[in-house]
Amino acid sequence: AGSSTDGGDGGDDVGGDDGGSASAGGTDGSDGGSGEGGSGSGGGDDRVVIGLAAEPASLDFTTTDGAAIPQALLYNVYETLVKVDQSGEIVPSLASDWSVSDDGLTYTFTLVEGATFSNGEEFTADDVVFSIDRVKSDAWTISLKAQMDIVDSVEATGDHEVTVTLSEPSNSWLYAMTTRVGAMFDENGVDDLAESTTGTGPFVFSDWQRGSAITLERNPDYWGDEPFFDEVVFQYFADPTALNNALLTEQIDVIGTVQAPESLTEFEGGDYQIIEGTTNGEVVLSMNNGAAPFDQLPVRQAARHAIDHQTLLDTCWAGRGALIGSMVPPTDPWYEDRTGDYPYDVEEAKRLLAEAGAEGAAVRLRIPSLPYAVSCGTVVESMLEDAGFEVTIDQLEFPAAWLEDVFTNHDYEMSIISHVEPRDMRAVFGNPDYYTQYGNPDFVALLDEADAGTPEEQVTAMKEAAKFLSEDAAADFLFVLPNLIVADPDITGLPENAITESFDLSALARG
Amino acid sequence: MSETPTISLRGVGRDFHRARTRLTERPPVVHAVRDVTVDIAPGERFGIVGESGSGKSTLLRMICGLDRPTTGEILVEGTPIHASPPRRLGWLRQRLQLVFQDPMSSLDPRMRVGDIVAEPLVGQRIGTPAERRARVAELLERVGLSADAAKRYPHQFSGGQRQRISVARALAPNPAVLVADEPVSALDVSVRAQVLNLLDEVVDGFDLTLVFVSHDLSVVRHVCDRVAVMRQGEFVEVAPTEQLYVDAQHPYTRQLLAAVPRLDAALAGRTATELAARTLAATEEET
Amino acid sequence: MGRRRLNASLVIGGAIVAVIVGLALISYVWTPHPPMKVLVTEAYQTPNGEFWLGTDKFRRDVFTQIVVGSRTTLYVGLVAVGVAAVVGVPVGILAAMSPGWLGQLVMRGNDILLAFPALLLAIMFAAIYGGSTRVAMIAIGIATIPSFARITRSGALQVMGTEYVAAARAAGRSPLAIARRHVLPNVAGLIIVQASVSFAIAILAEAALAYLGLGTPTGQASWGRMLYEAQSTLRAAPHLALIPGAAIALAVLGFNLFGDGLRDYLDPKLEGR
Amino acid sequence: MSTAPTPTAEQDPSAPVLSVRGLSVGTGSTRLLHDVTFRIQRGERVGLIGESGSGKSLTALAVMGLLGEGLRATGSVTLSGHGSNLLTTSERRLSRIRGHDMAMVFQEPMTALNPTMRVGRQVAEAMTLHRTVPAARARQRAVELLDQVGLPDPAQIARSYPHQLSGGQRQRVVTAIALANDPLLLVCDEPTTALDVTVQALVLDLLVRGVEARDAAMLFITHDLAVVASTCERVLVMYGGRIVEAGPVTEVFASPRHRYTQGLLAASDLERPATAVDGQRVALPTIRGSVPSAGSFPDGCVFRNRCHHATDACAVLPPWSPRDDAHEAEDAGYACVHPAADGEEVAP
Amino acid sequence: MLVHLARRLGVLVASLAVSSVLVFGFMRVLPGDPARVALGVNASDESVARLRTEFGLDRPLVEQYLSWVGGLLRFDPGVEFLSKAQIGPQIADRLLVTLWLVGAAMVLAVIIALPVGTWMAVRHRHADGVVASGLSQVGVAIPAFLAGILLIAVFAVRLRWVPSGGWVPPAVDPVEFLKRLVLPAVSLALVQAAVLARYVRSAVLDVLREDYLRTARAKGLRPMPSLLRHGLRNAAIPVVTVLGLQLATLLIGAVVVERVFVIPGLGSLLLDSVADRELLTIQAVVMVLVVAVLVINFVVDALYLLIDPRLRSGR
Ligand SMILES: Nc1ncnc2c1ncn2[C@@H]1O[C@H](COP(=O)(O)OP(=O)(O)OP(=O)(O)O)[C@@H](O)[C@H]1O
Ligand SMILES: Nc1ncnc2c1ncn2[C@@H]1O[C@H](COP(=O)(O)OP(=O)(O)OP(=O)(O)O)[C@@H](O)[C@H]1O
Ligand SMILES: [Mg+2]
Ligand SMILES: [Mg+2]
Ligand code: NI
Repeated sequence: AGSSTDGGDGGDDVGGDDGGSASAGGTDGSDGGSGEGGSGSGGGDDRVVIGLAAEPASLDFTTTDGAAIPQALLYNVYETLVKVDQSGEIVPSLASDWSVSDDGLTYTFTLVEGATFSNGEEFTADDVVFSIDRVKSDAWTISLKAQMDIVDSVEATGDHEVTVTLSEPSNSWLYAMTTRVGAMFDENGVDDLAESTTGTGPFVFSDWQRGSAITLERNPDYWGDEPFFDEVVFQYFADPTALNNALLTEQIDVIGTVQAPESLTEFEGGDYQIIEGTTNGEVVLSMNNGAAPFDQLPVRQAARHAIDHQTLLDTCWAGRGALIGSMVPPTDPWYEDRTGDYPYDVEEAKRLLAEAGAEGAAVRLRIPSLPYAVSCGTVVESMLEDAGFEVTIDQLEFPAAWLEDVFTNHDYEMSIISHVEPRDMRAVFGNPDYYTQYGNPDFVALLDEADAGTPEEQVTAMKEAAKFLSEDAAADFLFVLPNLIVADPDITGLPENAITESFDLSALARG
Repeated sequence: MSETPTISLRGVGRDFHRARTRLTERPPVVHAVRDVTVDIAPGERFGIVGESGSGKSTLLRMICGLDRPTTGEILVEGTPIHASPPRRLGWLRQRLQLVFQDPMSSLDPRMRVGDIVAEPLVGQRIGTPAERRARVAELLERVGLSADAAKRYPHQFSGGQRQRISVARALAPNPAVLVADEPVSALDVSVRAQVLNLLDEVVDGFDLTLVFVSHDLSVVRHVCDRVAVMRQGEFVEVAPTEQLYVDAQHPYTRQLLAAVPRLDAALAGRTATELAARTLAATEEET
Repeated sequence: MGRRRLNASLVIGGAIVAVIVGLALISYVWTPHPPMKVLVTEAYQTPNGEFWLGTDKFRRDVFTQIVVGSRTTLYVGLVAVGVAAVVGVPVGILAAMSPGWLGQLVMRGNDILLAFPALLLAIMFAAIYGGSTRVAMIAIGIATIPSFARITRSGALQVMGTEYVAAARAAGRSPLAIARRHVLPNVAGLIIVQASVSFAIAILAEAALAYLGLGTPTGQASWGRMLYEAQSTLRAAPHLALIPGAAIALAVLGFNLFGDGLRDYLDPKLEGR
Repeated sequence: MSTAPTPTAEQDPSAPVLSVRGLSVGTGSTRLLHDVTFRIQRGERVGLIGESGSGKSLTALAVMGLLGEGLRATGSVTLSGHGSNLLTTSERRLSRIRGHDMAMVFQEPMTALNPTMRVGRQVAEAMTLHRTVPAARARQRAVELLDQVGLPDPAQIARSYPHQLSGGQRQRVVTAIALANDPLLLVCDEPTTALDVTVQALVLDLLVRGVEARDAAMLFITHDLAVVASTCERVLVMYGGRIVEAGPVTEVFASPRHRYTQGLLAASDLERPATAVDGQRVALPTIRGSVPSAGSFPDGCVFRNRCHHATDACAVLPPWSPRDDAHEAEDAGYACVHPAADGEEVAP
Repeated sequence: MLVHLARRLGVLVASLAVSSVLVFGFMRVLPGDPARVALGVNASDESVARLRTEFGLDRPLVEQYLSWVGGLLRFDPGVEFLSKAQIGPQIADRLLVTLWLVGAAMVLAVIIALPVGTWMAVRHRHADGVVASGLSQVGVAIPAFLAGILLIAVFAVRLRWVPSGGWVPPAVDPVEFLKRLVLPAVSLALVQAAVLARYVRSAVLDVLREDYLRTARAKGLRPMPSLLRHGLRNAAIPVVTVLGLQLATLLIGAVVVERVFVIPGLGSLLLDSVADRELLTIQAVVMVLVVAVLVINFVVDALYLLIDPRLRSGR
């Protein structure tokens, strides 16, 4: 496999089962089930049931890919030093404060006091050292651990102070610390991560009915603000209709991720609150830049002109979500609307194709069996055909078959996949070995510049990079997935935007 | 007789193995035919009578090379057939043909009569298609059907007519021996008479040797020159027909004869009770 | 055999089957709208003059999809039944004609295959080759082999016991000729009936697989797939689910009735039932 | 013998046990039986003969009220002691008569018994059903009955399943069931056709003695003339769904009137010498053609398309003519316009 | 009788052995290295190799097969790649759920089908019998999941009588358990009942034509009692065959209804494992299903012996 060592390009940063995004489900999920009786009407205020799509295969996100585990556990059971808030800002968590040296190489974190792990141990600087070192060790096996490679050393400079030294300046490292690699473990609590948890979070893991539900209980000794609910149940539904039915029949209180936006009509009319936030999930119409016909710029440009993005969004995702035009979601600081770069223009697309001598180019649109991909695939196929491509849709089972054929073996011309990893421009396009086969050196240079510069420089450079990507038509950027939540009207504090891996329960309440 | 017998059976036996019924016991063996020895001369009409399950059909199947004896030898026109694999028995198929009991199931309902009658010719690659057609027409006329019957299907004929078709089929390869397994048992009396007459006629007309099996003693008496009485796989008595009927040697034969209800005797006043008494008497005599 | 009377099952079933086959054939030369073309009009229309059965979320004409989908239905049925018959019938005949261990062995193997129901095989195959119409129908076909083999064997055993087969052997026909000339024609009725019933089962199995997301993939018209896609809008646009659901049920009903009717028609024992 | 006389079964001894008048049976489209009329006296044994498809079984089933669905019977069937027409009697009443006052023995001993029930229970059931024997004693009584029909080791047999018995044994069991309640009328439909001759002789004897002992009437169906002659006193000859001739066995078989009866007798006579004096084989006399299928019999005389003597007169239904003055016309007569004379031989 | 059972037992064991080889062999041709899928695409080659060693995927096939079968015989099919969770208890849980569902459905189906099928046979010439027969044909034609979807739409979503799905073990809350069992069991049962009723009908029709039923009538039994006393046991033989087949196919066939009603049954576990390339779990589930089918066939055969005395004395 084309593995790489630069940050963040794991097999898990593509695809459907991202926490909070509406992209999971289809065939890859497990069946859900309602473990306990419904709580909606008479259940009292101490319990909330949240319906989700993909059930975790294990509780151990250090060795198991996929977003389902951090969705349930990160920020809720395991905490990080810093976390991302709803607006995309990095805010304190287990670190009450932090500072960066001028050369951008040394980070000093001040830890909160009084935090304890669920096994009773106190959370101290040693735990931070242990946790970060552990990411760098063989204990972690998932590819995301590479984000920690940049750490040169980590030292406990006090009971509640930690100093981290990087080998080179990186803006993305701190951001990475808000994800699962930044999760804090206790040295005595990592023996059986697959089945049990030891974290500092507001909730503790209580019960897992396989194939059905995971229950979290309030952590009575939580160091921060006490959560509202005594008990939170994540119930898993492989089938979107079943998930909707569960809310309609009051078996659950919240649909955490709406699987099929067209079904939202069922909840309109005031009985439920519908929340439309945003995610990091850019739905990308990826092209194989390393093979004919998309190794030619005009052909890629033709493809971008051929897509009528608004119609596409209206048809396949019920108009929910936002058009972007490049690889940047609106919540990132360097977001710019680039939808004008390639306006819908079939004639221009045909002209470009002809220019490249690629009229009637045969294109296999090999999509994973995920709802948004299947849904958009049909429309994309039709639009590309109108512009003169010869498209055959090929649906691959996700994850195994798609990962094998498209992702690993690059045996495709086009695909549709949502890249849900935050700030993943480099991950997806910065590496010529990645399945997009792009990795244009000029583009990578821009990214490097951004990572190493001051935050202001970073924003400017990232905007440049996004523009470059769009104009070079490295892919077509269909839209960014919306975060769609439906809930009983009295539930408050729902995480509107799914821009982290976590389904953050800390503010959740019934009011 | 100095002539080579048409059919010669030497100590023929046939065992069937039944499925095991007890874990501890050996599976039972059925001796369907045991130690049958007889010579049938050319032109003879040889009858075999016996009750149900006595092994008549099993014996016939062996004579026709459709089954192989467990013990003993079978010679047809001097040539042993008991050890030959089916594909080496082509000549036998031509020399010896069969007529069966059930006029319903002995003709393939999905074949035209013409094809049925021609089957032995096709099976032995005799003649060209045109020659076969001519022969079929000739045979059908010979057994009293019209030549255009060839184009019809068996279900369009009555039981008696079907038995005629069977006879025509048997005659097709110009055999020397005709083997008939209860050819009239399933027929009504009026039709039975027609078919018996036909058999008579073709056996004479074609100079055939006839082996005729029946459980009905009066039918055998009417048809055959010599009769073998079979019981539990054995020939208990072989004798010229009239002699057998007049002066049966074996008690079992007498028992069989006693049990047959006869119209003249009944009209003369023999009741069912007497019939049963005679039968019982013959049985007791035997044991 | 006597005279045979057409029965209601045969007529109704035959009519339904004929309509489906007719639609499938017509769809090759004409459909009300371009086949499977998306974005032809507004989404979620209820049945109306132009779009007889309404439109779906991709703004496709539902009637066109139903018509084109009948091809998939027939295709699945034909291939599944074809696979099953091509393997099952000779196996059944072989088992019936070889009395010894070979026949036993063949039937035991058959019994083992019986332990892999269509859905299980289809899931296993889909795991290997991904979900597609072809994989689904081959899996269904393989799982249907045992029923063909069994029915053929029992029919063939009966035929082998008849006197006309004994007569054919006495006439010197080879086993192959007997199998071809006597056994096959006489079990054909049974096989056709079985085919019709298996056809119905295959349609149901394909629908179930499509529902599980293992059947026909997107972009191809299939009733099962339509039903699967329509689920999320069951309450907003129920016709989108009901129409393909009804089509599946009707097709299954048609083939079942046809098979039943045929069985009665071909079986003299059941005359006047 | 524990006879439980039904009050209704008290009867005038001279009245016939069974009286069938104008019985017709048909499906919706074809008539299978036409105007069948006959009667059987107490203690009388009557044979019903005819070729396959002539309607013998239908007659028996119509009498028993057991016609298959789709068959309709008209006319009247009365059983002595049960005044009304059985054809119009309710199933509930009929079922009380069946097995009690009239019983039936079927042809196929292989299939006539329930394969999954022990033989003893099947016999006992016949009695417990009609409460002729207390349930507690029924089992023992069944063994007695099995003994009576001449089965060896009846207790053992009672515990067997049908498949463990031979054909003859099964037919005896069926007979035991039929005789269990000492019926007034026993209907036998070819009870011995499937049996070997030696067994046949014994079963025939058993049946005859069974009905004689009970002074019952018997309707005995067969196509074997010799069997009729051995068991019955009177015979009905049936062809094409009609009774074409009736009369005492000795008379009818010695000098048949109807050309059909005559042909039947001649064709079945295998006892005559097969070879003539000159050594030539002599052909059997035959009836030309074969029995048509139901519904394709000719109008008028049903036999006329196979009859050597048929004339135009046969196109009209021949009237029933009495045989002679010694008998009532109903019991001895024929329906033929050109009857055979006494002792006339059939031309081959 | 014993012989028959012994022979069938022998066949059963042989079939199990052959099936296990088939299942094992089959799973080895699955594309996608299970170790790599488990670890993610970009996992290092060493860690993949480590997992392969851990699960013995690098050993010779025969050895892998033997240790797998050995595990199965000890009811220990191993642990999952991803979660390292024991597979055995999971399968047991899921199987129990499926058994509840399928069992309830079959019981319901039998309760409906026996009288209805008999009725249809007895009245097959009458309008009501014909109508019932036609309805059963329609029932056969409706996919179970469609029935499920419609039942949910009406009884769960519109009428709110029962929950739309989910599973509560009977030990936890019997009332909730029943509430959640009703709809899925009914949607499975309706279709199965229709199928079964048709077989009952044809079996009873066959029996109605049997001579011994005429004998029973001639004894003085009225049509219905004669059918009940003499017919049903004989009609049971083909019906038991069908029941066995239905039960066997339902174990996996229920997966569709499990999906509709979000029930964590065995079929769902299989689908999930396929998606996750949980090789050992797939193998184990498939094997459990195959064993179940073979054992059901064996039981059906043994039932024949109970029902039909003819079979007891050898063949
Ligand atoms: N293939 C076979 N396997 C086992 N037993 C057999 C087989 N064929 C015949 N038998 C047995 O051999 C014995 C003789 O059977 P056969 O058919 O030869 O009798 P048959 O005299 O022709 O009787 P029928 O008059 O009833 O035709 C019977 O007990 C029968 O059960
Ligand atoms: N249910 C029925 N529907 C239509 N035709 C029938 C029915 N039952 C009998 N028949 C026809 O009625 C005619 C007389 O039948 P029946 O069974 O009474 O003949 P049989 O004299 O008893 O003949 P066999 O000697 O063969 O028993 C036959 O042609 C038969 O085909
Ligand atoms: Mg025989
Ligand atoms: Mg009859
Ligand atoms: Ni006349």
